[in-house]
Amino acid sequence: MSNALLLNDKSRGSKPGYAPSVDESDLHTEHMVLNMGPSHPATHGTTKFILKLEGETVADVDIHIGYLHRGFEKMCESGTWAQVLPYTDRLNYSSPLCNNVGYVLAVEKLLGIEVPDRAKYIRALVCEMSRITDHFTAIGAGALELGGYTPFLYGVQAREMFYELVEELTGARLTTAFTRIGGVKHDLTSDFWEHVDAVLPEVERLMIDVDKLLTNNRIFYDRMVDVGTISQDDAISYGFTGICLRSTGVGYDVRKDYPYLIYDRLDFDVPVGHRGDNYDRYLCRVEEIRQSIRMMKQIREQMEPGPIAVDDWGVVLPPKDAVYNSIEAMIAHFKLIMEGVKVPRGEVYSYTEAGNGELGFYLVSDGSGRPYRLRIRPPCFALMSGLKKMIVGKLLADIVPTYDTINMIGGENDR
Amino acid sequence: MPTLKIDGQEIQVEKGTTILQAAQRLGIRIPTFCYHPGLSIAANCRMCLVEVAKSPKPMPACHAQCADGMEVFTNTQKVQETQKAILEFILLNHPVDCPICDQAGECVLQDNYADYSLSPSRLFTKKVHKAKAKPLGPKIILDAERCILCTRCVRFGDEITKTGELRVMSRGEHSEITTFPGKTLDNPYSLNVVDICPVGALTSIDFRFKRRVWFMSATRSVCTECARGCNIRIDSFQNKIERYVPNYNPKVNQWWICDSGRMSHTRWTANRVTEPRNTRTESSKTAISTRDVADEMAKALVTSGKASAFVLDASMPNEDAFVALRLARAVGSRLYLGGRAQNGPQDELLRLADRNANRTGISAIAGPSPLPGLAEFQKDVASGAFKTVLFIGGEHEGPDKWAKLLEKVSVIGVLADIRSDLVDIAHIVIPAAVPQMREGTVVNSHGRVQRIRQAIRLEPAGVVFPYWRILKRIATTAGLEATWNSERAIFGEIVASMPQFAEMTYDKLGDLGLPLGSNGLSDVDVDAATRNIDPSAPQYRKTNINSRMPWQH
Amino acid sequence: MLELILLSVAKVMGIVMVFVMAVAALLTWIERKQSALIQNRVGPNRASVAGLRLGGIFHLAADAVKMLTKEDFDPETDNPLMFRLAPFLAVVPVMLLFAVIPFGPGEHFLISNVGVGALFILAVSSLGVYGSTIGAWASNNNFAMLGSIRTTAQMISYEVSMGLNLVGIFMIYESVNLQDIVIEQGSLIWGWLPAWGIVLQPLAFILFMTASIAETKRAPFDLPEGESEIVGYFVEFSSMRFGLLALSEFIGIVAVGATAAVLFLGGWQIPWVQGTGGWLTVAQVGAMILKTLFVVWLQMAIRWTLPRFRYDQLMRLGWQYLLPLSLLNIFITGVVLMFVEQGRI
Amino acid sequence: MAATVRPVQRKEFKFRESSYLPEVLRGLAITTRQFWRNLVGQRDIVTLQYPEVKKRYPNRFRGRHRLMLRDDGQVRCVACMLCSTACPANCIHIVAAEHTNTSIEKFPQKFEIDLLVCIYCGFCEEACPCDAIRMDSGRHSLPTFSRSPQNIGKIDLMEIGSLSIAKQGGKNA
Amino acid sequence: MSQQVLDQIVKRFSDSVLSTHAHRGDETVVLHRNALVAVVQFLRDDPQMAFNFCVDITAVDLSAMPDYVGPRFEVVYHFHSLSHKHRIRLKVPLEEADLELDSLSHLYGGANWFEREVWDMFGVRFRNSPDHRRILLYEEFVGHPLRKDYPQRGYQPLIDMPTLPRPDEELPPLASEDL
Repeated sequence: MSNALLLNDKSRGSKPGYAPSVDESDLHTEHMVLNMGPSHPATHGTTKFILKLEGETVADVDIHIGYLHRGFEKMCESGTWAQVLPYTDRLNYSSPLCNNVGYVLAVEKLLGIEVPDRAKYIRALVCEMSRITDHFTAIGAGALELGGYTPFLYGVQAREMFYELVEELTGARLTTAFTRIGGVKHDLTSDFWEHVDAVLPEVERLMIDVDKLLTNNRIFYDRMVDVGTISQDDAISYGFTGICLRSTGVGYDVRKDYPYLIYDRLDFDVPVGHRGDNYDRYLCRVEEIRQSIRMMKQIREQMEPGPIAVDDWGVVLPPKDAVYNSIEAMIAHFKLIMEGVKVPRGEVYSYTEAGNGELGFYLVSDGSGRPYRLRIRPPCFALMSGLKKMIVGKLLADIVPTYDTINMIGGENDR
Repeated sequence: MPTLKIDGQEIQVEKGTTILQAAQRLGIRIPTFCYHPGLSIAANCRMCLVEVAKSPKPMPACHAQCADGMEVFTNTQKVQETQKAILEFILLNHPVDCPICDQAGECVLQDNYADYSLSPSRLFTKKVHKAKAKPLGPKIILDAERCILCTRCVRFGDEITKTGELRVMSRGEHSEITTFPGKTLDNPYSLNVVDICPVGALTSIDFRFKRRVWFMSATRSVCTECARGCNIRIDSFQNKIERYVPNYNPKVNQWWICDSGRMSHTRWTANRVTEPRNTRTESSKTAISTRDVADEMAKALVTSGKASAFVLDASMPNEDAFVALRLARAVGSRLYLGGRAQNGPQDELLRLADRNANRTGISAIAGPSPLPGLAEFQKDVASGAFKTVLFIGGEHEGPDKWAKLLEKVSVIGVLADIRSDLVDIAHIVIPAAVPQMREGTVVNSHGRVQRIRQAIRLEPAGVVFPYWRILKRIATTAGLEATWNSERAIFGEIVASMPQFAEMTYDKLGDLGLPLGSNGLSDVDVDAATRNIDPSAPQYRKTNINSRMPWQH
Repeated sequence: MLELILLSVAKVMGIVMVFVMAVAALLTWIERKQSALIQNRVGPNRASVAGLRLGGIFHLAADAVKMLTKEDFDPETDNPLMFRLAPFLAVVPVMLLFAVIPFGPGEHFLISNVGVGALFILAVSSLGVYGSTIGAWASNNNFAMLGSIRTTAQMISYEVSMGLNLVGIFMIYESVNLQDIVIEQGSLIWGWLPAWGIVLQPLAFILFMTASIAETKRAPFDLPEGESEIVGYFVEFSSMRFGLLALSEFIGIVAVGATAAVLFLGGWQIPWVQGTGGWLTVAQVGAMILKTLFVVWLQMAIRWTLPRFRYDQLMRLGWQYLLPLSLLNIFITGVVLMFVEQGRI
Repeated sequence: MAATVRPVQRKEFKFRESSYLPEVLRGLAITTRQFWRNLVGQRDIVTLQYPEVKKRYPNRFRGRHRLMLRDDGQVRCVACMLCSTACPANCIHIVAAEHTNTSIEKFPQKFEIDLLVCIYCGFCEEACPCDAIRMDSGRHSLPTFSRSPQNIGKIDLMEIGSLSIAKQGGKNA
Repeated sequence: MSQQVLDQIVKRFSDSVLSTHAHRGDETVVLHRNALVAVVQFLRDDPQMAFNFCVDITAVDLSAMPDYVGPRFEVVYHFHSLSHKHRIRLKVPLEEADLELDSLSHLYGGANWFEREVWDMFGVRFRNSPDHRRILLYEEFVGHPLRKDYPQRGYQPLIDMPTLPRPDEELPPLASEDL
């Protein structure tokens, strides 16, 4: 890979902190088998590690997922294309709007329509707000499970401010169901940007506090550095995307490499690490929050008034005024609700940068109003498949920060 | 044999074929309102206008006949504009009624607007108001505002039933469908106008507001009300039958069904037998099961031996009849063919006097010597020949007082799907499934083998069963071997043993059925089959059923 | 004799039951309240008696009722006796510590003036490990087992540096009797600087605090519990048994506070105020209590600030940093004392 | 665009960081600062004392459903079932019936929403072609001791509407 | 850009390529299953291709697709090249009677879990897979739920579930009882 984006400094390597210095091969010990999870504080109730421990060193691990399997893809096949949308809120539940946007972009790709500029800006805006909430959750939860309850709550406090912005915009904090095939549900509220102005300094202050409590703290540093390390080659081979791939030095970001919405009009940096350890992932997340805030400011400047949905009654519900008063709009409304958007027969794979990496939707349509097959390529799934590589040989306690920095979200991993 | 081109595709058709029919054969859809394949052509809605090369004006495809060298375009900008204009015009006075209109979901107007226009109206005039919810007869309500004056209903009355109750009154935008003064729309086929009405102008009082059509699941089946065997679609919701709608079968009923057949599902839902009963033993058990009474029946049959009789229902499907015949012959019982009256109302269109669905089929299975009927049975019973009688089916045409006739019979058993006098006097009552709850085949009076299909679940579960399952239980208890496990398996055995059914299978019977003795080969002409997908007739286009409802899977 | 017994009982009741237990119980509330304030929250404030909330202090009672009424769950274990004994083994040693801690001048605020009081503290606090180790081991649970192993290793490791830290104090004050040490701390250096342990032994104070937080198994040294890793050594304990284990931790916090106050913060001494008797004694007892509470507060603040160590890092800290530094501290103290005795300073 | 990839900088740990203490003290400074700020001034506390102090929900907040009324106080809904069709959770159960007033024709004899099943997606209010159902009551679903109170019926839904700030009935309601 | 990839595959593996298309800009190659590993190996190792990234593996049950004639299943692979920035989709049709395919686990570390999911949901077996267990569902699960013939409301509780009937709906009986 002769790419300028790859910044992995191989010479540094990673040094294990606790290689056994004595030959212990003649000491007959049994491995201790430990069932960690699914009901365990660090595994969010959705993962089970069957650990083979040598003392506290993980000799082998079998990762069981699926405790949050809801038959998502099967459910989607029974609703209309529009009815799938609330389900996507529950994929990555720390950044629901990213999933909303990813899903409607996929359907629009299959329909072959392009939404108006303002809708794109709004979508990008909500995506970035969601990314911020996602990263605050990941950083906070990571700190929490290392025993740092205070930075967690500061992170949550900052996240809460963004949730309130999201609530103002969409009507719900988490179950947003905000985007629509062909546009978005609402325009921005009139005083939205004023609220953003009020929130950002507060967030900045909290971020500084979190930074002071964690970043240079030796205890935190020791827990994160050279823990959960994965090499660049392994990360690519396991299909890592998002922060976890970038922490190994690959500057791959869907927003940059395959710009969707209006990301090609925004000026932002893609933070990359170079060692691929937990600390790099932590730093990348912090930096991405800053970049997202930067993008929000640019969106504010670039956004112009205009329609927020395509003008096609076959895709988007007619305006309510027209529905109440004219039979034409009423019929269009009825057809759309009863039968859903008629998506032409075909298949597409559409991908966006969600909180954890490349969130892909592979859609197959049989031409009816319902998805024939709806496959989600969750970023977490690939990360979880590589997790074994990251924790074997390390200590039991290292599972916790590693698991947290890959930010496994049961909703999208188990579907 | 003119050869013409439609949208670039070439087709050769017989003389007299219309452009619309030719296009349908090519799979090209042309929107229509007033056209119906079973009625004469009116060409008054103008929805099917297509562009024909060298013709200055668009032509109505339903009316224009194909000519040699014709070039037809169904999708040019001009056609599209025409269609939009026609729809705009038709919708001009249409009320904003979809929320309260029963047709929503199977409305041709909705479909055509969604598929061929989807643009807002440019006309802002006050809508003309006409009569709303005006009863035309005891079964039908007219909403004149919704009517688009396609005159399908008028033509139906004129051409099919030849009663001609309906007419268009007044002129221009005040035109309105109405009955002649003093007349009501009340003929044995009147509800068909509800089906053929492309919009929600004519609605059935029975089905009005009952259920949204897109919630219902559809099952293709056969009406068991008379020996005609009309094809129907059973629309059900949450395990409840909501309505029957005719299904197109060129060999049986074409597009129509009689009103009594259409409403017959109410007979089944109102009078079902859902509990086993045994009045012979003072049962100490609080609840007896179907299994208990079936075993009791088996004992009675075995002890009576030759002094027992089976009375078959002439409506029961072939599979049940087959099992019943086997069982009766093994036990040594006498067999009679009972059933409902054979002198019901009849006419030239569909209705037949024999109110039983499967007399032909049972006779075919019973073999060369015809089974004796109820008259013989009455005679034999009166002579005291039987100690045990098992009636299959609740309804048998009989004397006014079954009780008196069956006085001397010590065990009267009924496998009853429907309540009747007979069920009331029976000693042993075994509840059985109604035809909509089961699979099977019936043979109509013309010898056409057709499938009935399960539209709703067996209910109450574990209490009611199809006849053959009960008979199988009786046979097993009586010490006989019975190994069938499905209707398909029994039908396979019928096919194997009866040459008239040779090589038939459920799959080969398909939607339209096969005549007896046809070697399992299809006898449906292709042309009729293509007309089956005619989108203009609402009852035949692919039903717009919301399959999302999870309890339907 | 009877008088002595009655007096001892009174002192035990006064110090242990009134002060220690009350503070320990209160700590459960203080901890929640303090962490809440640190984290921009309000903390528990819902329990109310007759409409009075008093900042949620009644949660204490609610907790007690809850602890006492919850199901007492017995895991399937081979050693039910050990399992049941463990909470007592945990709580008794930490309570014993208060036997030698002087809360005020004279004999009345001290249960027993043991000559080797400081050594008694070291000895008894080592016993605390048995409670958690045995309890965890008897729980028949792998997570608890890991916790018990961690407890043992951690306690033993930090025991060493804790003891060594005190050596400096002993050298300076030339006594191992706590009351003597406190009295010694009443003097002033250069006429204005109180001769407190923290002044004379600043390094030892830091090391002692570190080691004793580790001894009480509190964050950032809460590895035996480590609720996000191994759930904790008391994972199988419920109701009041769990309550006792938790209580022993809180009593431990008070004990550390009191010990640190006695050894490093001048005990009951009020700086620049000499003498005893009358209201001054009351003030001195109050000072002791305030100092204890300050150290308790400090421990709480640390607990809500820092993330947790990892096992190997904890060991490294204990043996590679604390131990050498403790030795260094003794060495420096010795050198300085030598110079002082030679009159060079 | 300018630099697209930005390597994150990690600090080389010098004595100050690796000796634990200064950073620990810095952390303690932050927590102590917050402790005293909040103890004395109550300045940064974000907790909402819920039952006494209620959050002001934004206008778009999707709360419990309400049924709008006609001018004469009757329910506006005509039982078209679009809401139950659009509902991804199947939580709306309507039974339609014929109204005695022929100008109304169709009305919901039964209109029930099972709030335990509801996912508050707002599709029902979007699907309603008569502006009969809305979720702007500004009230969230309350906990109950059993399931049945969560299955709210027509009358309750109409009453929730009457408590709302928004105008009832009329053309622009 | 990816069109070249398409052309290259068609050129090199003309025998095994069943068809190609590029609907909505997604270049797709339909492959015979025997050629899968060879093609993927080529895609990964050829410097012109350099598909170092296995994005996704999934499958589609086409049995309910209207007007479709052909093998029932299709296993769908998505690949991505980080250096060349191109993507490709491979599809391998499989008959229901013979649902077996070579595993790609030796080429991509992440392939195994994706393949496990395909096995779990569709019942496609992967030869030479290092770990061939169910992944999202439990081992005792019967059937493969994303097949179109699996009922939408198929309950398979490991322990008896309490029945909580909804107001106007009852749970369907688990099995039809024989008399």
